[in-house]
Amino acid sequence: MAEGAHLVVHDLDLAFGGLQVLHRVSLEVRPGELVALIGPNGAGKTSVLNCISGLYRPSGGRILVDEVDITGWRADRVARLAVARTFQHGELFRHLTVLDNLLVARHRHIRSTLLWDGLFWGRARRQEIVQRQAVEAVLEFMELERYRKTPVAHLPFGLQKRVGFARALALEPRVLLLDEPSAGMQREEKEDLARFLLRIKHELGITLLWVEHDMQMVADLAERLYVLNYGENVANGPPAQVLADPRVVEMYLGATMG
Amino acid sequence: MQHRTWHRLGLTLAAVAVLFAVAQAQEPYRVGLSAALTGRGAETYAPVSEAIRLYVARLNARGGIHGHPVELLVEDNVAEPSRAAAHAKKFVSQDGVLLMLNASLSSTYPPMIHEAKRAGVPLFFAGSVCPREVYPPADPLLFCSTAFAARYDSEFALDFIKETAAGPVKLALVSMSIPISRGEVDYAEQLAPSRGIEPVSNQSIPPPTPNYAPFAAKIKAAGATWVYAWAPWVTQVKTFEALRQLGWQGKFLAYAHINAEEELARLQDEHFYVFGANAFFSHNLPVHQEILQAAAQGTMHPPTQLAEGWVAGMVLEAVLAGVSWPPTPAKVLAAMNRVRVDTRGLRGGPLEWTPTNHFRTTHYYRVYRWDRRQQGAVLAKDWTAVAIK
Amino acid sequence: MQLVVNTLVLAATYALIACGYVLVYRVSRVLNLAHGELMMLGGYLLLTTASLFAGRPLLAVAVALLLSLGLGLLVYVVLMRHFTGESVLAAVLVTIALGILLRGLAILLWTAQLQYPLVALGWQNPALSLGGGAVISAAGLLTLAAVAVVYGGLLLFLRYTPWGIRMRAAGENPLLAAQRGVALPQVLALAWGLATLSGGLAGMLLACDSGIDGTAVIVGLKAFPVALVGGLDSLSGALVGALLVAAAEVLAIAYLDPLVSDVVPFFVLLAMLLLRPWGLFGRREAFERV
Amino acid sequence: MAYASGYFKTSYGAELALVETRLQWAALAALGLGLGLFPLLASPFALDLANQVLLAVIGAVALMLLTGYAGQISLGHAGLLAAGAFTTGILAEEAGAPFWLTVPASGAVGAVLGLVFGLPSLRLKGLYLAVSTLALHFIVAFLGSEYETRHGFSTGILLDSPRLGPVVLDDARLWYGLLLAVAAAVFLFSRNLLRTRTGRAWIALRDRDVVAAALGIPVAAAKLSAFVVSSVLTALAGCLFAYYRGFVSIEAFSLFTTIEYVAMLIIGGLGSLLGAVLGAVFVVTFPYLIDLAVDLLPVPARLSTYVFAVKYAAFGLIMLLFLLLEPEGLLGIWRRVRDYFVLWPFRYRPLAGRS
Repeated sequence: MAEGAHLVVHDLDLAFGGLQVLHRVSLEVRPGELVALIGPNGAGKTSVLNCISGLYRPSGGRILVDEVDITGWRADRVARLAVARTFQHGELFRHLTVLDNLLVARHRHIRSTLLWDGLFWGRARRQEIVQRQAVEAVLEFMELERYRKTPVAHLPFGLQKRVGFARALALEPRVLLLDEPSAGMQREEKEDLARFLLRIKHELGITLLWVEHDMQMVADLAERLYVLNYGENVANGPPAQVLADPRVVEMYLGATMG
Repeated sequence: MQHRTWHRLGLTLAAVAVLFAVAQAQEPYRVGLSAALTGRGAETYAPVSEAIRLYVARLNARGGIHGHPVELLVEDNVAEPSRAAAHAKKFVSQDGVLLMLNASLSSTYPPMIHEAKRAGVPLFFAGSVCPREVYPPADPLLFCSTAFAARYDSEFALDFIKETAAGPVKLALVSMSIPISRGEVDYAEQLAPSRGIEPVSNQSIPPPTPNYAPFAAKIKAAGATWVYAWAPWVTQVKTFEALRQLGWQGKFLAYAHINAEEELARLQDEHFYVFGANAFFSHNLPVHQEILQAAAQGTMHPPTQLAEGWVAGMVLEAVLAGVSWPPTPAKVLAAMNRVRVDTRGLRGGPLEWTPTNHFRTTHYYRVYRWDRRQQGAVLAKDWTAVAIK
Repeated sequence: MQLVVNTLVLAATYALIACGYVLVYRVSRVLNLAHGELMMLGGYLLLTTASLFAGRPLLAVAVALLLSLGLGLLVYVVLMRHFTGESVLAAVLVTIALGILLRGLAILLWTAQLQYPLVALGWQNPALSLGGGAVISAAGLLTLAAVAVVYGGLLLFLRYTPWGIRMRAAGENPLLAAQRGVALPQVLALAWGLATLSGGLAGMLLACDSGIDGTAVIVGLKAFPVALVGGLDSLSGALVGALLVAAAEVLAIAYLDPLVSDVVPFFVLLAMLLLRPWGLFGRREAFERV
Repeated sequence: MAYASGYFKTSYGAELALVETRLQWAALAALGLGLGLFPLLASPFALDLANQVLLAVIGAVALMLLTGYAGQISLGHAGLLAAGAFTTGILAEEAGAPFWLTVPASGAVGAVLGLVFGLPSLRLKGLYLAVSTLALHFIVAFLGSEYETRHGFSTGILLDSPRLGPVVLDDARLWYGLLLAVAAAVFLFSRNLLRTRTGRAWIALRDRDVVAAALGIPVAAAKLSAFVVSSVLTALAGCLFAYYRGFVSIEAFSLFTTIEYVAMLIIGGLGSLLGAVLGAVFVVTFPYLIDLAVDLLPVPARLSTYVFAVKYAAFGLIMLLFLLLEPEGLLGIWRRVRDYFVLWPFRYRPLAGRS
């Protein structure tokens, strides 16, 4: 698999009908780095991910992936540049099996035309076998083999999130954006998640930008942190330093008190 | 299933079998009618079908033809071509009919013609607009008894307008935007100048329209003194009423569909003329009495609307009377090519088919209008014969 | 001038019909494709009550209106109740099937003939002069009045009465409304009742103006784009949509070919939809959350 | 897949096979035999009905791809059928074009219309999209009616039976063979599309278009491709319809036709090709079944006029009951019957793994 890419977000602005959601947000994730993005509810963390993956169109600022300016690109074009993401609520295709969910993400790797697809002949058939092999590798990596033919709707929530994770990996990304992967998970599932994160970082070398609520996990795993509040950068740096920052402490205490 | 249910089912089956056996023994003349009994056009074609059924019932009560009853198979095609096609196929291949009848919208013609030709079974348009193919030189298999006569209708209508109007005529034309109606009205528009009539407006109105005022306004604005409409009744009468509402004072000539007689009484407008080929019930002919008696047996349609189908019934009887037992479609066809039906006053004269003319050799028109003094429909022009060549 | 009158009358007819689509859609997200048939039944009911209460036309109208309301309630209680929470498409198909059933029943009970309730009521439909050479039919004027009453009444009802407020709440967020103690089935039944009542009224006016037969159904269907132009969940939108479509249609008849009058409204609609995909007055769905 | 226990796959190629077990092969062979013998045994009426069903299957599968899989509601289906039929009619009438020319031409017209009327789908969703496709219906109806009137075909354009080399297709059995082959090919083609990249993209954008985009699927292109494929197949069905019936008339393609096709999808079961087939069979044959049923009842001649109205109403009533009692559609019934036989003598199947 490809090496991780270099992700730079510079002075990002986002507004919806007069409401300023993000204001001059900047961050940087170096190739192969695991960086977490934290902040209280409504701080704009998911909005940053949505801007990077092209679901929202920022009103200002720039987003660069390996020096390529992707600001304002359509989502599918961003994805084809090997930027993948997971979603907070899984957002799986519920009627499809785990296998098919992953195959959807192989779209950018398949060179075939509609006509040959319909005939299922020659290249279309060979391509399907190749994709199947690639997906099988991801299933193995994420330890999902036994569920491969189960419709996603029949899986428990924790497993569904793991399928979402696997689906993003099936895209063979160089940048992976994770939107609260641990939300709603049991303790054991969180431990599994931590293991997968580390394996992805060490074995695949993918650049990871990770939005997270669980401070314990962040402190244990992330190399660096960015903190957002009210759509603005508050602090950044190594976990120990950031989490000791009085502004951050007050922010979280305030948030829990309020 | 309960024992009793089986029992009842057995009885029913036995009854059906007995009926079947009786039917076999009587060996009927079998004819098939595909009609628009529900759906679009039902208001025109359901009464026609009903009249044919009533006629055949009376015919059978009199002992049928040559001692054999006439069996009329009726299917509802809902004015859909696919249904008409399926029924036609069933008629010719399964029921073995001698003759098919059509009383439906023009869209059902092609599939039925298709089947008729394939099977060599004659097709008789009864109450539906006559296709051009029945005019001389006629298609060997297609026949028509319907009062409408495309082209001849417009020619007669324009002549009537010309002679009724004292001075120069500014004519507006009205059709429904279906091909058959538009085609006829466009023909009238081309023809008008040759009669010294100036066409000033040609409105083709979509079938479902909630408000006819915009169309009427345009006709009025064009300064029309006469309007000629050849369209389904709804379009004709609603356009007329909208025109009157706008204060238009001109005269209106419309085709006399089967409900024209009731409608004249409702409108009570002396300048609303209807022309057609069927005699109104106000003449109270013996044949009208007959229809009223038949209707008294029970029908959901007003008896005044049954004349058109009654004519078709008379033609059917006359045709079958010329077919000796055992009948074949070929014999029926031969009989149809030399039939002459006394319409007993329902039409202006006899209805005659020849090998080259499957419409009628002479067509007769009458024009009615409402008369306020007599409080009834009166003749604006009595039977006028038009030779069909 | 006449052009304006014609546009207004046509718009009023459309608005009166479209209102039923909006009422049902707002609370249940179901597109009622039997609305045309329910409207037609309004006309037929008037025909029946007119001959039943011969000589007392006002009573006949009142009873027909009540029956219309009851019919709507009945449709909900007997049928649509079972489809709350099911897929919307299935509910829409139910309304299609209901439409077919009602059309068959209408032929069975009233035949396919063109019939005139006005004659049975013993009323006339005279033309009234408006000056400037423009005239309006009594039925047309009545339609305009009916639109004012129905829309005015509905807006007041929705804004100020407890039931109206419940109905709005149910339309905006059924789950939340249910949690706050709004009895959804009753609100939905009311919506169906009112929708059928207004549709039935439209059917009665149409029947008085130009008689009643099966084609009334298609008129009902023509009002559906009107509701869409305005935005399916907005009553005031339906009014504006009706004006827009009616104007396009009347102008097309007057200045273009009457043949295209069936098609022109759709071009207006397409243009409008491409500019504002959520309808003129429809609420724009919030940004999709992921 | 749950019905293939005991068979072990040894390659990914084997996994991709559509027919897996010997039982499935046997069922398929039986079906083939039944379909093959049918024209030899059936009455001409039944054969005609079967041909109607096959034509409807092509149209229903095409609409299923668009609505059931790509999630785009269309009310322009009758318009597209009409477009195919009219392309055929006009080419045959004006230029005497043969079968092998009118078929691709109809497909091409379908493709263009699909592209043009798919464009609004990039901005519109749900019912709003339905209306833009409704516009397609009215525009095609308008153009068709204009052509018929201008050229004097007041009752429609008559078509000669098409020629395939030396064979003239004028026999219902030949048509049965042709239509069966085309329907099977369309079914298989669609089935293949759905298990490859194209179909997965459609399903993804039906379920959640934002997510589909985030996974690298170009939403606009995928939507348009669904419109184009569906429209081409629909126009082909229209072309075949014209030849089979031997005529083209705009009055044969009303809005009611569209409603019938939508009903096929919902009655059959949305999101399933098999559902489209079952729905087509049901909706086409149902009115004739009612005819049969009512004809068995003894009705006094005096009331016979009412019978037709009753039949008409019965169609709506039975559809209603069906929707009330079987919300899953015919597919639900089919599954239950199949499960009953598969599981016999046990009554319930395990929860997971329903494919």
